[in-house]
Parts: sequence; C-alpha cells; structure tokens
Amino acid sequence: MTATVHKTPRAEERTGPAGLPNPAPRPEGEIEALKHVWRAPKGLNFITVVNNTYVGLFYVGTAFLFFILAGILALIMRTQLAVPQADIVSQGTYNQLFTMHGTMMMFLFAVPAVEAMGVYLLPNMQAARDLPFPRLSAYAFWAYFFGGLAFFCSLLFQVAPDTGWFMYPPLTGTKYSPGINADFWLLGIGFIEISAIAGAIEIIVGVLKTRAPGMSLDKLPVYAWAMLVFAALIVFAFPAVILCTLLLEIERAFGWPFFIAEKGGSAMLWQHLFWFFGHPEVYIIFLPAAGMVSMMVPTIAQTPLVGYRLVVLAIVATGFFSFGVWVHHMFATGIPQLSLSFFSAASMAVSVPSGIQVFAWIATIANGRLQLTTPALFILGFLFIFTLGGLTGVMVGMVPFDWQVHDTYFVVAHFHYVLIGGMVFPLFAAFYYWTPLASRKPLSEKLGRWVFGLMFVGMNVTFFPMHLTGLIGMPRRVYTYPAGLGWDWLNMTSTIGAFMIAAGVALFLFDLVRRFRITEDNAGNIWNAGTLEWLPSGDYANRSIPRVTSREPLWDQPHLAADVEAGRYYLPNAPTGGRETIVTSPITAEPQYVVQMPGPSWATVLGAFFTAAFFILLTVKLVIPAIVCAVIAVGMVIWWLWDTDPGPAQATVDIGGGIRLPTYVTGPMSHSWWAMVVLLMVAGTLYACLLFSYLFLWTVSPDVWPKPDALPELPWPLLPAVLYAASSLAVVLASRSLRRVPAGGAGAAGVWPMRIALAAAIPLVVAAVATDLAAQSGTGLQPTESAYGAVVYMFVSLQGFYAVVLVLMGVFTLARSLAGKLDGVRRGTFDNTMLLWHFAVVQGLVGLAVTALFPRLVGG
Amino acid sequence: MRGARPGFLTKMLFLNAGLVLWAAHFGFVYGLTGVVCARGLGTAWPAAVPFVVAFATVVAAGLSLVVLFAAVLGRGPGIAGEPDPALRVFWRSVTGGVAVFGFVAIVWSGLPAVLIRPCA
Amino acid sequence: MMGRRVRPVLVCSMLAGWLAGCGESPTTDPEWRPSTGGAAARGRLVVERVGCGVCHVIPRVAGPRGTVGPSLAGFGSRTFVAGTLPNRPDVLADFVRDAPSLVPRTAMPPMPLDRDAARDVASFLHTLR
Amino acid sequence: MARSSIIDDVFSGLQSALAPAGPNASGIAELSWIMFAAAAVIFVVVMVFLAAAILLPPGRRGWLSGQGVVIAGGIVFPVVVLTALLVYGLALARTLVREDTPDTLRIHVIGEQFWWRVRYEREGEGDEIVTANEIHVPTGRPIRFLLTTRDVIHSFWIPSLAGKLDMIPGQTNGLTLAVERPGVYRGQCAEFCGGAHALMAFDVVAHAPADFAAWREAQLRRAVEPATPLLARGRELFLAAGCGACHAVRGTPATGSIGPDLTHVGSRRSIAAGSFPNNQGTLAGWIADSQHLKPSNRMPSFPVFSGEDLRAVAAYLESLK
Repeated sequence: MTATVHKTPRAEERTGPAGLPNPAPRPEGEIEALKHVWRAPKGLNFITVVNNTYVGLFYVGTAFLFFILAGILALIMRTQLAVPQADIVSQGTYNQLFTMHGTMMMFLFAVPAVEAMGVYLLPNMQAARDLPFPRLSAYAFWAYFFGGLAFFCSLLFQVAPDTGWFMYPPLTGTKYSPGINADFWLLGIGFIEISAIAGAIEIIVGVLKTRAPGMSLDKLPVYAWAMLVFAALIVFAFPAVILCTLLLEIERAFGWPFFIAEKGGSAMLWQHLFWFFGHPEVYIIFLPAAGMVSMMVPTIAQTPLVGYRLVVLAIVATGFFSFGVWVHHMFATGIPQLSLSFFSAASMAVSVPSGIQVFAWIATIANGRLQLTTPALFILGFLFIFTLGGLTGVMVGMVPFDWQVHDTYFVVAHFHYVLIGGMVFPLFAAFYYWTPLASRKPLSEKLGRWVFGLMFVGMNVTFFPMHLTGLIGMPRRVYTYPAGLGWDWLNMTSTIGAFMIAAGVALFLFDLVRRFRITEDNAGNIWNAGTLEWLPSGDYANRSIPRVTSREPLWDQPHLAADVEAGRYYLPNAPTGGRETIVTSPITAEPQYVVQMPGPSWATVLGAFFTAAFFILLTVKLVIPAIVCAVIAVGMVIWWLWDTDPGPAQATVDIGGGIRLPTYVTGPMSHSWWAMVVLLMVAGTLYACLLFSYLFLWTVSPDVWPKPDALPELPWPLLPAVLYAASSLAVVLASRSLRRVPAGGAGAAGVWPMRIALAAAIPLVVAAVATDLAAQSGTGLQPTESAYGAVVYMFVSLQGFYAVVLVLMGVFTLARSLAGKLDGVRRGTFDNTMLLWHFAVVQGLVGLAVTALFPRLVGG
Repeated sequence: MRGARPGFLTKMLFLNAGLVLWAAHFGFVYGLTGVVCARGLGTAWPAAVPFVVAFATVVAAGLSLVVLFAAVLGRGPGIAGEPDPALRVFWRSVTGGVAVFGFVAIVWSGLPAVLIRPCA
Repeated sequence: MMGRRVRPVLVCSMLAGWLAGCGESPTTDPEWRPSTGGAAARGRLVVERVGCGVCHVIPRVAGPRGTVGPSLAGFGSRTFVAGTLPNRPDVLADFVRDAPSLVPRTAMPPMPLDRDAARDVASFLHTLR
Repeated sequence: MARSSIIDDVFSGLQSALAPAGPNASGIAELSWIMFAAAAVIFVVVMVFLAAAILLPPGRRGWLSGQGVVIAGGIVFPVVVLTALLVYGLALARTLVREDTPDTLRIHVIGEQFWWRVRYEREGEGDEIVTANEIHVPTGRPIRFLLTTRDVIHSFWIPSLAGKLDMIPGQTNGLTLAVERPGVYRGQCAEFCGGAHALMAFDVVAHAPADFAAWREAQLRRAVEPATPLLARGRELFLAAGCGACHAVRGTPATGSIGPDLTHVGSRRSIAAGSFPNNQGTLAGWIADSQHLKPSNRMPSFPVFSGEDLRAVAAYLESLK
C-alpha cells in the first residue's frame, strides 16, 4: 500500500521465500480479519481509539498546541521588555506570564512532545503492532490533554501561578502566596507528572519486551536506546518532584511545616528535591531529541551511524551523570565550597557524552553524502545552536562564574540555546522527516527552507545578545528595567528576534494546514531510510513482524518490505481473534509469548476526564464535587482493568517458522510483571526521597528532633511491624493456595483458602497503619508543630495511602476470584497485587525502623 | 531468564558498573561532607574529610579499572558465554566504555578534596 | 528654604511673563520660544532623571506612570497650567521649578531643577500635543 | 548627555560583571574571558569540522569519517581540556572564600519584600548604624556581608564587586569582598521574590577611607531638627499620620522597625529600593501612591493628605540629610 523507494534487488541477493517463516500467498480473508481486529472506532467513538499511531498523533498535536500557546506568552513578554519601563502588561500579569511560559514549555510541551513522539514511533521502529499497554497510553494522553487545558485556562482568569516555574518556598507558602495560584501549579503539574510516569512505564516495557525477533540490544535503534534511558530518567527523577509538590501542597492545605524555617523546616529541602528532578529533566528532554537526530543523520547522509556503540555509551552515561548535577542550580545558596565542587566535577562529566554524539554525527556526515533537505537544515541548525549551548553549559558548571551569571539573562540565553537547540530544532527536523509516515503529502521543502531560515536566524538574534545582557547585570524574571544600564538595545534586538521565530513557526503552521492529511496511503519512505518504521503499515501496523538481522534492515534486506507486506514473516494474522503482538526477551529479543492486548474503551477517556476534574476541582476548593469525580475516575479504571487479564486464549499459537508461543504467561516473563516492577521502582524512589527529606531536615534542625523519651515506647513500634509482617505472610499463603487452583477450576472448593488468606491480609495491613498512627499521636506529637512532626506523619500518611490502594486491589482481586477470573494459571492480577503488597510492607517496616531508631541513635 | 546463566538484572548491572560505582562514590562523598559540615562535627572531622574522600576515590577508581580489565579480557556477565558474537562485542565495548567514563568522573569528583578546604 | 531664596526672581519673571502675555504674541522674546529641537530632547532626559513620572503619566518618557497628578498627555495644547496659570513656556519653566510659589495650594513640590533645565523641561512638555 | 557606546555599557556599566572593581569580580571576569576565548575557538573548530564533513570532496574527508575522530574529539580532547579547567576553577574558587581578619568591616544585609535593610556592626565606641537600600563602604579593606532574610529568598548581587549569594530563611550566608576604587556600583535582587522583585535594587557607594569615616560620622548623628515652619509641619504630619509605626527617625518618637529607617533618608540617592530618584517630588508621589508605583510592596498608599500637607511631609523627609 505504500510506495517504498528501494531498488529492485538482483535475484542472487535474495534468500528466497523458502527461508522465511510463513508461506505466501496468505489465506483468503486473513488480511481482512487483521484489519477488522485493529480498526479504529468510527464516529464519536473515534476518540476512544487506542492504536499508537492515532494516540501518538493526538499527543504530538496537543504538545505542539501548548508550544504555540506558551510561545505567544513569550512574545507578550518580549514586547513588554523591548524598551525600558514599558507598560504593555502589569507587574502581576508579567509574573504569571513567565511562570506559565516556563511551566508550560517544560511540562506541557517538552516532556509530552518527546513522549508523544515515542508513543508514535517506537512500536513502528521495533515492528511491534502497538505498545504493550495501549489503554495506558490513551489514558496518559487524555489526562494530559484535559489537565493541561484546564491548567492553561487559569491564565484567563488571572489566577495562574506567578512565582516562577521552580516554585521556591517560602514564597509559594500560604504566608506569601495566599491565593490559589500556587495550588494550580502544585495540583495541575503534580497530576501531569503522573501522566508522564505512566508513559515512561509503557516505554520501558515497550522497548525491552516488544521488539521484532532478532533485534537484540546491539541492533536496537539508537532512538529506542534514547527512549529507554529517557524513561528510566523519568522513573528516577519524577518521584522527587512529585514528593516535593505533595509536601508543599500539604503544607499549604494543612499547615505541616516542611519548608518553614521557624518550625524547623527548610526552604533548601525544596530546592534539593526539585533540582534532583530538574536537572535530569533537561536530559529527559534532550536525549529523545538526540536519539531522533541519530536516526535522521544516517538517512540524510545515506550511511550507517558512525560509532553506534559510542553513541549508546554516551546516552547511558548522560543518564547517570544527569543525577549528579542538581546542586549546579544551587551554587549561590551558601552550600560549602567542597560540596559545590563535587557538582562542578559532575557538570564537567555530563558534557563529555554530548561531545561524543556531536562528533559521531559529524563523522557520519563525512562518511556519507549529505542531502540538504529541510530535516538536514534543522539538524545543522541544531548542531550550531546546541554546540554553543553546550559550551556555555560548561561555563555555568564553573562555580565562580555561575555566581555571576546565575539567575541572569546569561542563563536564560544558555538554557534556551540548549532547549531550543537541543530539542525544538530536532523536533522540527523530525516533523519534516516523519510526516511522510502519517500524511499523504510530505511538508513543503520550499517553505521548509524559509521556516528554517526564520527560526534559525530569529533564534540567534533573540538569544545570543542575552548572554551579554546577563553579563552586564540584567537579572531574569524582571517585568521592567531602568534605562541607562546598557540593556536597552540588547533587549530590543532580542524582541525583534523573537518575532522572527514566531514568523517561522507561523509559516510552518500554514504549511501544516495546507499539506498534512492523515491517511492510510501515506507518502512512505521518501528519504530511503533503513529502519523499520518505514515498512508499509496500516492500523494493524505491519502485515507481519520481521526477523531482524542488522541495524538498518531496510538497507541490508532489500526484499524485507515486500516480504513483510506479503505476510511471509511472523504473526501475519490474528490467531486469538483479538489484538496481539509478540513479546520478546529483553536482551536478545527471542520470541517468548503472544500478548493479547485490549482495544478501545470509553473507560480511558472518561477515567482521564474525571481524574483531571478531580484535581482541578480540588484546586478551586470544590471538595465534594472533587470527591465525586475521584470516585467516578476510580470506577472507570476498574472497568478498564476488568478485561485486561484475559487468561490464555488457547494453549499456544503458531507464529510461523515453526515457533509456537503461549498466549498468556505470568511471573517474571510477563509484560505486566515488568510494568509492576517499574512502578515499584517509581514508588521506591519516592520513598527514598522521603527518607532523604527526613535526614536532611534533621541536619538542618536537629533541635526539633525529639529526645528518646518523647518517642513512642519501644513495644509500640513492634505492634505495627508484626501486623505488617502478618499481612505479607497472609498474601504469601494466598499465593501458595492459588497455585493449587487448576485452570478454569475457580468454582471448586479449593479456591477458598486463597480467598480467606487474602481477605485476612486486608484488615491486617489497615491495622498496621492504624496502630502506627496511634503510636505517634499517643505521644502528643502534632504534624503542624514542627518539621519533625510533619515528616513523621508524612511517613504514616504515605503508608495510609498504600493501605487504601491495597484494600482496593485486594477487593478487586477477590472480586475476580468470585467472578471465576482467577486461577492457578490466570493469576496476573493476583501477582501484581502481591508485588505491591510486599513492597508496601517492606516500606512500612523501614519507616518504623527509621522513626523509632534514628532519634534514639542521634539523640542520646 | 533464570537458571545457570546470569539474569537480565545482573547483566545490566555489570554493563553499567563503571557508572554505578561513580554514583555510589558521588553519593558517599557528598553525603559525608554534607553531614559533617551541616552538623559542624568538631574540627577534627573536617580535617579527616579530605583523607576519607581521597581514600574512597582510590577505591572506587580502582574498582572501575577492575571492571574495565574484565571487559577487555572478555569476562563478566553478559560477555563471557554470550553465543552471539555481535552482541558480545557490543556488551564488551559498552561495559568497558562505561568503566572508562566512571573512572574519569570518579577522579574528577576526588580532585576537589585536595584543592578545597572542607566546610568553608 | 529653597522657595524663599528664589521667590523674588520668580515674581519678576512672572510679571515679565504676564506683560509679555498681554502683547500680541509670547514669541517676542526669542529666549522663550518653544522648541522641538535640542532643548526638548534634553528636557525629556531631565524629566526622566528627576522622576516626574512618579506623579504624572507623560508620553514618550520611560519610567513610572504616576496617577498622583494629572496626565501630561497633550500638555502642549492646554490653555492653563494647574488650572490657573497661562500655559506659556516661561510660566511653565517657573512652575516646574517651584510650583508652590505660583500656586500655593498645589500638591506639587519644588523640583531640583536649575533655570536651564527647567526651560528644557518646559520645551519638552510643549511638544506633547 | 552623549549616548553611551556599547563598549561603555559593557566595560563601565553600573551593574556589569565585566566592569570589575574588586578582586572577587576581577578573578571571575578573568575566568570568564579565558572561557569565552576557549569556547570561541572550540566552537569554530567544531563548525569547521562540520563544514568539512559536508563540503570537502568525498576523497578528502575520509579522516573525519571514522570512530577515531569520535574518540579523539568527543572523549580525549574534552577530558584534557575539562581537567585543566576544573583545576583552575577550583583553585580560583578557593581564593574567593576568605576568613575574617581583624580589620574586616561587618555589614548585615537583610532582604525584605522588596527592599534591603542594612546594619553596620558597631566599631569602637560608636553605635551600630541602620540604613536601607544604600550601602556605603570604604575602599581597600575587606568587607564581610552577613546575609539573611526576613521573609522569602532574595539574592544579593553587585556584579562589579562579586558574584551573587542568596539570602535564605533560617541561615546566614557570608560574603567577603573588597572594593578597589571609589565609585557607585549598582546591585539588584537576583532571585525572584514576589510581585515587585524587578524593583528591588540598591547602590553600593565606595569611599576613600577618610570619606567613609566622615559618612559614618554623619550617619551616627540623630535626625536634623526642622529648620522652617514648613518642615516642622511636615514632621508633625509625619508623626500624626502614624508613619512612625513602621519607620524610625532617630531623635523623634518615630521608632517603627517594619520599614526602612528614615533618619537620613534625604541623603540617599534613591527611594523605594533604587526605583526612583530622591527628591521632594518623588517622595510626595511615593507617599501618595506607593501601591500604584510599586504594586504589592508593603507600604500602603497615603492619599489622605491635602496638597500642601503632602508637600510638607515630602519636604521634611527630604531635609533629613
């Protein structure tokens, strides 16, 4: 169906159909059945679609919409700053504008945009039929869509956040920000962070478990490596910001003084947690973009990437080092020199991998022959801008230099060079490069040159002068400035440049509206690329799933496209009668089983809508409607999950080439087990951040830590510990007896021991949390009295939250047992509940140990 | 996944060993100086800080070199016994490269200990 | 203190101004001719330097846009200064230096301007049409 | 009156990090210039490589196309350069943190929304001096600023003298610097601190040691007595309107400590934390309409005075030299 542009191979190059897994021609009606299974819903129901190609496009489109909106805010700011002491906007409005510009560009544009590209591209690049959790990606998208729009609308009512995108307390505490502006940020963004984590889990499992057979990690497209590391960064970085937004919102709502110095809290705690997220965030944005560049450069040079292994190494190293630079944003806070120096060293280290990638791209270009297409122009522009941004990045990594330029227009220039250069230019290159996958016509090459020219020149005219503006003293986040300090002409230049960028983007939009049409007969492989996303495809993705033997299969196996399209490769049909794809082993990508995947459902869209409604209503303090929405949202999620543990459709299915695979597995091989483990890594990181907060607050204010005699008496902490252990034991017993329940034998009397054990575990875990709470409040400790009280009750509250989730999951699991949907084989639901259960219990025990033992250790 | 052959987690850990060492070293030296300086643990402690940091640096850098040599010699999980030669070469070079990175970054983290006074 | 010292001078010049006003045109004395050239440009900078904008909205002047006193937009077309004095350059120059001496109940304090600066300011204000 | 040139703005700007007037800022400026030069060279080299990769005939760019260039350019070169830079930066950082010496002048600066409270520790038999938004210092003597905040985080920054340092609730940060030559150096809050953050500046006035002693002498004196009936009326109105609840004028019943000390307000170069010039006119405008001029600042507007009374209060304040 697609016009793939590759030369017809000579006969002897072809291994011949005999060597391929499935015979052709395929049986009558097979393709129709495949189409039927994967079709997108029609009419109004279309919005329930879950196929990654549609959700990915919605996702990219929405992210781009927020790019435009946040860009308009920037234009208003640049207009205000064009001349000294202008009054285009008021002080209050300006403060909302820069806060919203930063917040939206980071949380509503950059992260979602790269995640969206991942949702769109990854399955195609790996020749999977879809991501392993299609409903999760749809939910993540819709949650972001509704939440993001509601968040933006706060600006229209003049209640948008106005304290800067990094929301430093105490300015953001109730004392200095009494309105709901800050709450909009905390709840709105806290919620969008959760959506990002959902996407990251999807991407990790997708990259590691759903690849084309034979695509071992050494043949993984660089983009997939980048997305893997990207998702890992989200898993380890986002919990920190979720925790600090949670703490601040609790401080604002209930007066628990985490960040209030008079009560032993610390404004620096926020900065540590926020930047522990905030610096990896830069690489969360950059790595996927660099990954896209590593896909595009080989195509535009028509030669494989030089130094594939070095580039993978660079991506992995960037991921690690990005966690060693957070204090880099806190060089001016008075932290001792030696501590700062460690971060200075790490800032040097993190710049090396970028150098590797830049040289790998240059070498690739030298090795091939560059075609000066629009994507190529954007990539060259990226190399120019990003190299400059990287060099200023090394400068701000030097502590003394940073003391001068921190919080000035120099860093504004630096991070726009890094982010626009490192992310926006590659993204535009990607728009031009991959549009032929989605649209009947590619975008205009002629207009593309103008778009590039305006954006490139505009970008440099806007931001280059800002380096100087900052060095001669202009701080960031000022709505006005006096004349006579030499800033006037620099600012005027920057404003002119900003409008040039805007003109470029407007021209791009014009071209998009004119030429972008989503169809199944897309323009196809017009660049003669070598990777699998350019295989002919439909709603069902590829007709059959190829076996991969190299990194550029379309270049090395000239007949691949035709053979895939003829159904000669794996799984050319829908043997279970539903949506399915092949799950492979994480390193060598050998087929393990065929996963059955859920299709469209209103549960995802409505669940996302009501989740967003819950957060927004909570922000505007409509508590009762918020609770109603929360209950509906939970109901939707339960509805959605009810049919996602289908059990084996048939014992095994034949995917071709003599391979028979099971249709259902549980345990460490299953994709759902992997997803749960990744989720637990998120939860564990969150907990580690809370432990850090406890220790950090102690180092700052040991005087609010209690003397040992003010703690609960020693037998007290043992009681919840015993209850926790007992609940875990009950779950272990339930697991053992479930193993003895034969498949389909749910009606037999043998299922009752499992049900009883699980039912017993529920009150035990609730009792554990309750006794812990009773022990702490028994000493008269109040969460509002000091940072110590606040953080101790935070431990208990977090356990309370897990207890609520465990009750829900326990009851859900029991309900499935009663409905006959749980047995010794079909036990995925139970396994997930069990994993979370043990995790929460271990975490509870750690919390008990810390709160009971630490003050005794240090307070002698 | 399980059995005699090393599992996914072991292989991944070895692949990233150089940088895991860096992370551990980094966390240790930063945490140590942070607590010692924040709590003002006497004057004896800050004097000991450079020694402890230097010692930790030597240990961590040494271990990263061990990983590097293992990779060069074709030993270690994910390398030894890997039947696919391409994958073996990949695992070897990335493990070695990560170890080199870890080594450089560990040494860089250790440098301040000899140049900067603690807690000033 | 300042007011006391300069008052005789002001009264004299005011009288002169009045007399001139009775004649055909205030332009008989070339020194008082409204100017759009260098004097007005200098005047604008003086206005910015002493901070007239703290109390007045003044077109083309960078700085605060105060609402304590009247807006000076279109000032060059006004007939009166402070509602009582004829809007002539000489009067205006005296007024901006020491308003209370001309309009005792005014809220506008004397401003730290020498005679030349005051003339420049008046020239500038008369360019606001 | 002549328009200042670009070069002037950079090298002698009032608030320019590239116009250093003390050892801290000089050291950093030197580091900056070295890094700018190195970065420029590296940038040009990378771009030349890129251009060569595109433009050289295929036969003559083979040297650029292998893994070797990636290892040399991407690993070996950066590691060497960055090691050198790191050692240099650490050595410089070490010199910028100094201990107190006996002749160190200790000045407490307290950040407040949206102004600076300045307190000089007593020296010899003299009292401590309290002022606001203007810091007078002697040249050629170490000066230690002890930085705290009364509300949110602010950042104390005088680009010509030193890098910035934050003022953070619950902690005192110390910044030691020296000034080489007399002059006026402008500083500004560098950490967003709420509504009127943009209008939170201050001046550092550096004097030769003898002039500084004279300034100090003057500041130690109590407020001058009104010399004319107008000024006397101004003081009367000032006290009657309750200004003394927030402001202190030493030698009068006004002893408030919420807002700036006004004992010598007439001697300062500007009002409202570097926002407006200081004269009777701007003082009057500020009193009548401070909320419009600097929204969300802590001083309410006083639109209660008659025109003459407003002038009297403004004249009184201006007389407090």
